[in-house]
Amino acid sequence: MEPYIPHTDQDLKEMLDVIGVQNVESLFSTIPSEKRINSIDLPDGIDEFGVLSKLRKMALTNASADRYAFFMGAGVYNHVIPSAVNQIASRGDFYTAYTPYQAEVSQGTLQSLFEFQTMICEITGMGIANASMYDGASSLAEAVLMASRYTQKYKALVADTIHPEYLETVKTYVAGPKIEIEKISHDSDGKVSLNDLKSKIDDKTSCVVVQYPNFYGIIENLKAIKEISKDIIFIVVANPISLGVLEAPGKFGADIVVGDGQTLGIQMNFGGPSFGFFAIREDPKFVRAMPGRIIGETVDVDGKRGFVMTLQAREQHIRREKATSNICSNHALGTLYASIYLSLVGPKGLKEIGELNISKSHYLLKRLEETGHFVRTFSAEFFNEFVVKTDLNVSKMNKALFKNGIIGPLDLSKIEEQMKDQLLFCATESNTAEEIEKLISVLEAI
Amino acid sequence: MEPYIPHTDQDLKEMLDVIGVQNVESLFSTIPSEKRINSIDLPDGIDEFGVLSKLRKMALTNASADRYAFFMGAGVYNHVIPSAVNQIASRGDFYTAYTPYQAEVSQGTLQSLFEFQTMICEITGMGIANASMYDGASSLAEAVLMASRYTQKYKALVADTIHPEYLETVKTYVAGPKIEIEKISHDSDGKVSLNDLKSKIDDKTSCVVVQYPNFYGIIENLKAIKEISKDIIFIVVANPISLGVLEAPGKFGADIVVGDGQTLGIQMNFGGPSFGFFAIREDPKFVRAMPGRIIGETVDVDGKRGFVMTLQAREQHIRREKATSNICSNHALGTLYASIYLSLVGPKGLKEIGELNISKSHYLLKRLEETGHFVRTFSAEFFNEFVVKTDLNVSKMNKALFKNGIIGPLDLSKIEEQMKDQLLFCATESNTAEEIEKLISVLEAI
Amino acid sequence: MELIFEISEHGRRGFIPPKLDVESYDLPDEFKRAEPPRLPEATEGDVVRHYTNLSRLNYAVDVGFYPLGSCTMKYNPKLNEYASSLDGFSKIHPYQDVSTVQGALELMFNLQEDLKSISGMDAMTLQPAAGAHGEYTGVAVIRAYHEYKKDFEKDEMIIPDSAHGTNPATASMNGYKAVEIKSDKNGMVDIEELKKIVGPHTAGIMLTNPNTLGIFDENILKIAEIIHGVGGLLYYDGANFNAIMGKVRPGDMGFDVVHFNLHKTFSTPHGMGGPGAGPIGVKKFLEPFLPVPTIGKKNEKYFFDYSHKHTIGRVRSFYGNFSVLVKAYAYILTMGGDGLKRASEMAVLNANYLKAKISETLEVPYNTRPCMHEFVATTEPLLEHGVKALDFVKRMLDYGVHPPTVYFPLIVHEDIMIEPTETESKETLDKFVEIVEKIAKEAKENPKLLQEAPHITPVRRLDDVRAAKQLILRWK
Amino acid sequence: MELIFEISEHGRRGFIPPKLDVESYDLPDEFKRAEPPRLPEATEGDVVRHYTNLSRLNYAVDVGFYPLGSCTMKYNPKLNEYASSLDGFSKIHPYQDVSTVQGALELMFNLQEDLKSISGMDAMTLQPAAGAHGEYTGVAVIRAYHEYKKDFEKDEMIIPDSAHGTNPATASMNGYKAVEIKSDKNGMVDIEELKKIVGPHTAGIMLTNPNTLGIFDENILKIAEIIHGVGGLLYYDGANFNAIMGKVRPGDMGFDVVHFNLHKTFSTPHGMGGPGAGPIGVKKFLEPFLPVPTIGKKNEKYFFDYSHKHTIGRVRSFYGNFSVLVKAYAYILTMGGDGLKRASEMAVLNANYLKAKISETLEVPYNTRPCMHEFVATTEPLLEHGVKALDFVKRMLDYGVHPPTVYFPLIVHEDIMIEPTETESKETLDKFVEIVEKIAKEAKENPKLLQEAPHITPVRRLDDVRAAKQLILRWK
Ligand SMILES: Cc1ncc(COP(=O)(O)O)c(C=O)c1O
Ligand SMILES: Cc1ncc(COP(=O)(O)O)c(C=O)c1O
Repeated sequence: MEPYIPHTDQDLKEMLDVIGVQNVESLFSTIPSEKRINSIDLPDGIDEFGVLSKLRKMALTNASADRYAFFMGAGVYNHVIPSAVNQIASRGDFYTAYTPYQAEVSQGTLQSLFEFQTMICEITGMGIANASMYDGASSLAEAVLMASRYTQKYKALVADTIHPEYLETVKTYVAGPKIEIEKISHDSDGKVSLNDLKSKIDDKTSCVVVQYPNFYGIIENLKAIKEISKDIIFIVVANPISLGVLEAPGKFGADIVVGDGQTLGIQMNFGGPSFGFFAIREDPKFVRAMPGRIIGETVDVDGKRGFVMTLQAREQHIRREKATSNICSNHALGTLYASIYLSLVGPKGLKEIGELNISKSHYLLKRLEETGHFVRTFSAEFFNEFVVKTDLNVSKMNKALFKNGIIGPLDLSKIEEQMKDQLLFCATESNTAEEIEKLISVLEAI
Repeated sequence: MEPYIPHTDQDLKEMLDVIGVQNVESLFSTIPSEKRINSIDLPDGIDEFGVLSKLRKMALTNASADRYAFFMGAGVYNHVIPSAVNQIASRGDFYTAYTPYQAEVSQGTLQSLFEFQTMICEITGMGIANASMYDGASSLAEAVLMASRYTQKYKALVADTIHPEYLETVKTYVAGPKIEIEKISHDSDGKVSLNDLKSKIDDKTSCVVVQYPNFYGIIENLKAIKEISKDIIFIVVANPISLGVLEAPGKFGADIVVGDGQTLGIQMNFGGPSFGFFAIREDPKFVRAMPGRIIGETVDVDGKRGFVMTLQAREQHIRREKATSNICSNHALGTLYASIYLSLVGPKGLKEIGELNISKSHYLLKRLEETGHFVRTFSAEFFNEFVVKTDLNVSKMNKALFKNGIIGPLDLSKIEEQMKDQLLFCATESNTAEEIEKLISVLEAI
Repeated sequence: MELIFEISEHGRRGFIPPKLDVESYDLPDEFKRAEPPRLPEATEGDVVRHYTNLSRLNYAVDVGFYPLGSCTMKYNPKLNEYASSLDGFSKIHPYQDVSTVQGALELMFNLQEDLKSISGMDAMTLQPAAGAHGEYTGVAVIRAYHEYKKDFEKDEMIIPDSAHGTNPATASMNGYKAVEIKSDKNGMVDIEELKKIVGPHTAGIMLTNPNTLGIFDENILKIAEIIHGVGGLLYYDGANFNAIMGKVRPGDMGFDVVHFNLHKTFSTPHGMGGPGAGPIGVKKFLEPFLPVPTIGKKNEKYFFDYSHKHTIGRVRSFYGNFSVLVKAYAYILTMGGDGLKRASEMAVLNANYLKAKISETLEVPYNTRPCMHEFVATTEPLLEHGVKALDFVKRMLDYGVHPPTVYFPLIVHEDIMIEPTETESKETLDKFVEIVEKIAKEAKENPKLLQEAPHITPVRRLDDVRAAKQLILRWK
Repeated sequence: MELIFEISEHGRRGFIPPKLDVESYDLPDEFKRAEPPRLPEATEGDVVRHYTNLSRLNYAVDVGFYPLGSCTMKYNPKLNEYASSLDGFSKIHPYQDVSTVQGALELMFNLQEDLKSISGMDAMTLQPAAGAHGEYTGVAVIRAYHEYKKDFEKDEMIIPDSAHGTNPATASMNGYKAVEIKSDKNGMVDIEELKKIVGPHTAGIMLTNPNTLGIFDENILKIAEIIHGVGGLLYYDGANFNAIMGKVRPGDMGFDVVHFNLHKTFSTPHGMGGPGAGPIGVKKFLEPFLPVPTIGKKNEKYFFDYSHKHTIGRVRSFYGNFSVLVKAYAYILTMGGDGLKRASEMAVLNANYLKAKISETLEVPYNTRPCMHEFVATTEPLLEHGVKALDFVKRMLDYGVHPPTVYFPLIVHEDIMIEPTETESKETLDKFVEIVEKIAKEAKENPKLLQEAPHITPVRRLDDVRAAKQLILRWK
């Protein structure tokens, strides 16, 4: 404990003197004495080496991507991260700063967030982006709330092909404002059923939500969906790393594009933290209904360009119970990772990475099909994930893979009971041909 | 290759136009055409992920201290390093700076070096320290050269208990200036033979060199050596991490104290880089014979304190063939690690760490002796290393240890043939009781 | 500084993706992006320089004193950063079989247990991503509980006027009406007023204790009695937990739900605004309502526990901000029970010391008792010199320290809210006092110096109004 | 800024060592230190802040353009930093059994091979720790060779007047007389002069080619013939290797020994002055003289090769600056043969572009041919305005770029030596040219601005004379 607390006995004495009390204890006299405790029921502190030894031991029991090949995606992906990303983002000048309340000494944060907003707009094809939400799921929930707040309508149509955890999150969030959630089913090709969608739209409908690519990896037909949903707020959950190759949702008339930023240079981290992004069409009225912090450009008294938090009248610290959201701390550091990542890969890199994901996953599918044990479940075009049905014993298969240094696909029955023997496979630019052949050879040997 | 080189085709064209040549090739026209080559016989460049995959594979074949317990020292030690050391020292503002030629924009470097010089003076008990040499061995070689340069005498007496590689380095360096090296033998307790030393001193003698603790871990009697060697330049090679508990060489009248800084917060790095330190007694004449860069305090035109490289008239870039050394680049970054390390541990921590090394190594010795297979070779007091003779088959023993996750002691016969079955064991504060018991149990099972 | 887009040059690259080593698959054209996004095109060197230079424009805890009230800007230990970066923690997937991530689950389980001990609660979830997210989750649990009890009348959440904006905003998001309760002359909840406004509509109360004035509400047991008396629940906003570790537990004071800000009390870095982590703890009777999954342990094996019968569902994907949790856990191990207690003691000592010193220069309202980990001062008397609190703190930037929070809580005019934290030394506090004294003097002698401050920062006072009017929210 | 000692307070700690978990052993008092060293006593937070703030006072490649002639301040890729920090590279001991460090040896072996290919030499050692250390080693090899041949007459080393100071200093350290050879009007070795001074005493010549003027010595083959003709050997100072990769090899030009500066040509960072790495390569007949060990390979196993019969011994402990070698190797893998060649091409292109632009403002001596990777300009004409080269470059600091090298090489007066490197963009060079033009104008219009420069740096012009007179070399 001591290395973080500077107080020497001498300090203590002098400070108590100034305060005019006998001891530290008496500073706590306002706490009702019958509830006072004298200690916490925890062991005493230990030294750095001891702490690290404990933690290192825990870390070593986890099967991590530096030692295992991963063929699992489903919302969190093992992508290649340029070494520079982590090395710059781990500068204390960034990560030990607070929310940029004092803009004059926070231009590093503010400019980088402004640049981030721009990059999100560029890849999504939208006009305005905020400075981040917690994650993809909570961003989506906030988008659904925003749609109802803006339209004053209380029914959201949600494709049943979005990530199940996103759907659960939305369901939690709509309980307060009492927004009804109606699911849209999918066709046998894995895409949103346009007929079902059409049939469910009514004048209570605030928004329609689809994921792009969807939970099963399928590239939804945004154009057709937009045509059907017309003036209803069109919310797209996008995987940003796919947007170097896939057309931007904004091009199809999306009103809100949200998603999770993990794929943009952030480690898997067992699922968190990454960050949620939140972008909308350019609309000065719409933006006032938007949640989250927004950075704007301005000038200082000398006319020099600078950046500040703006449109704060939407936020909880000003608007309190009438705020567009309760969000305060966001996930700014994640946006820094993403900004550095996108700056490094650039438009060409992002495209190439997308193409690699497509080629690798399609090659993986082909090789799986060739084993005779796997058949595709959905027929539509996909990005880096796909569902197959297998005649192998799934748990035996995944154990065999693990023994061979491979974290296998997601067993979908664990998420949706009715999807027995269905596997969600993923391949990214980080999966080498060698890894794929290894996987196949293990599968063939089962 | 491309991510480091900015030139676009457009740039190239514009730049060639300005220069007034047709192509880049023609800029190389001054090279004799008969010797020109068109390519390097190496494979083409590969991408970051490919490079890292290759290197990670190589790294994983090495048995490293995150997975193995180390009982090996002999000049490089597995100490505990506070996490803050590496995280601060890996700021690009430090490690991508050059030698501080432009002091006004290098105060970070210069002040930290000035502080380092102070810390070295404090732990060694000396008056002046330079801003680093390459390593302990080359520091020692330079000290021996300095002694002859200063005294104009050409015989150096070197204890045969100094690190063998240091001795070899000295031997190389004295070939040019033709300094004679005479070895001083050691007594059966492992300390320098005072009689032998006495008998070898003559008026050609420039210096006497001892190591503290010596190569076998023994704490030399510096006081007695100084008494005998009197006005001869007394050079001590010290392990700095021991100087929190052991009396400072300066207190015994050392004229030059050198050593290797690896123990002060630097990873083992397979033997390099660390840095060499070089300290002398406070003496305005002596310092002018000193090699290496020295930082001094001064003021700027406004009277504000600042730091600069000083006494440069000793150095090669000014004095050329008459310089005190040819050293130019030193090992400044290593000194930053050491400065941060020493700032964190402080006087109390350095003492405690020294005490831990003593207790752990003595406990290890006791446990080894209890197995009945190990007998101490030297009887004198030691710091964190000691020599034992074993009746076990050494290579079999070390293999058994390795299988059990332990890097065993140094087999001294590999360094000095006549030391068959002699082992140099080391234990530091990083060796837990658990590790020691594991070691013992493996040995008992052989 | 130039924007990264402004140094971009077509054709430059900062990273080369892996080579394709399998057969290529070409997506049908209909799916393909027509125009590439205008992302920066720059070398790795350009990018590194850009962000290195940006970072040097930032103030941060690693740079200096950061007494931002309510934010607990304590030092963030480097050990925790290193630990969370270990491959075994950072390169694992949330859907891996639990048998392959036992260490991660063990850590989360232990952290749940530790936070329970510290807060006196019976069950924990680590899922929320920040304090406000914890509030959201906690109030959702309260709502679910009332609904489960078919108590549909309860539609009001009581919130003190001194509360943080996230409290009323959270109440609204959960469909509650936020009912404001006034503070009394001691800065505490006005008990008489409270008695008047509670009733069958009262779903609960959201409190920070100590509150945002840094005052410990001495009537807390009375408040609990009143709220519980009408069937309401008590929510503890743990943003100020740094004042009470080892001294008192929310669970013992009568709170039913509590959130932690791991990024405040448990020293995980704020990351320019996030990520944080906002675990919540509840009393036994609320455990069935917690979001799923929590972490369980059986026969020395750890597992995801989905057994919460009346779960509110999920408030985000996966299990929480895991790498933040690693840092907080490392911190707890390092500090231990004794160290956490000492942290609170020294935090409170520092605040009282600073209050004693600063009250010689600035007015400190409600200054009748010791404060806890923070206190509020006001520069209101300087208004006569034309100096606002904002001017006052902007001038601090010229002296190289980060200003305290200003204009919060809303109930004190021209207030500055100072939280030194326990990791700051007496010397640092003394220097800060000197600066405050200097500026107070300047305010009277040369108010322009403050009104036009800051003078020597990378940019000077920025035009917020213009930013909100001429909305430039992205580079074009 | 305060010194770390000045913020120290007795009793503070920044790190707690492990607990003693074995029985304690107490050293007899006679060995014990009487008084503790006065090291800083500070918290981890104090230390982190101190060094963070120090770092922000530094200029660095990660901060901006660094055209320091002869130093090759190119961008240092982050991949290399990461690779060298891998546990399997950083946490290994030099005396581990070779079977447990095959990956490390493989890397070193491959690097030896790659450097041989690049330089056209037959054998390599990676042991030297810097350029000057490589020079030392190389000249020691030459000396050992002559002595082995019993040619004791050879006691002179020829060194051009344009040479770096390490060259003559190295010659001296090896017991040679440094004999200076003048440059001719083209900045190259004066061949007629050379013919005059060579003879039986000539042990060899130390050359950089291109030399420190950035000029490729076109007579190199002639020089080789002359030196070899008297039994001397040619030493290649590889500091300027960045100009010739893939264009010409020292081994083909007649050099017998060559050193590399991995910290220049191969992009390993300079670390505020070091560590570097200075491997040397030799022709076959000198291989027996190399320091031991080098890395060998047999039956797919790597080993330390101690077989060099006439080895000069060791020039340091262990095998070289291993983690620097990892970085250089990662760089070579990334660049490949094609990339290294392109690096040299773009380095030379950048230098010629800058020379063309800057020669419109400043005088560029010896400007009759294309330069290689660097060139020398002079501000001598500005002396009439009272402006020295030092003043000129100090003013650059105000414009936020790092100045070029000044007053080296010694043969040009008031010179500034500019090496842009290949990692800098045209925009960066153009900005630099603008700055040079601005300062040249200021020199005439307002010389005081330069003489008193810099104005806006963390400290202003420092008093070197006072530093050397009032020697304060440590805090007390
Ligand atoms: C009193 C109080 N409550 C709640 C919060 C919200 O916490 P977070 O920013 O983590 O969402 C804060 C943070 O500033 C706070 O100070
Ligand atoms: C031409 C030349 N030779 C030799 C050296 C010495 O190299 P090092 O500093 O690595 O010892 C340098 C370094 O500045 C140099 O420029």
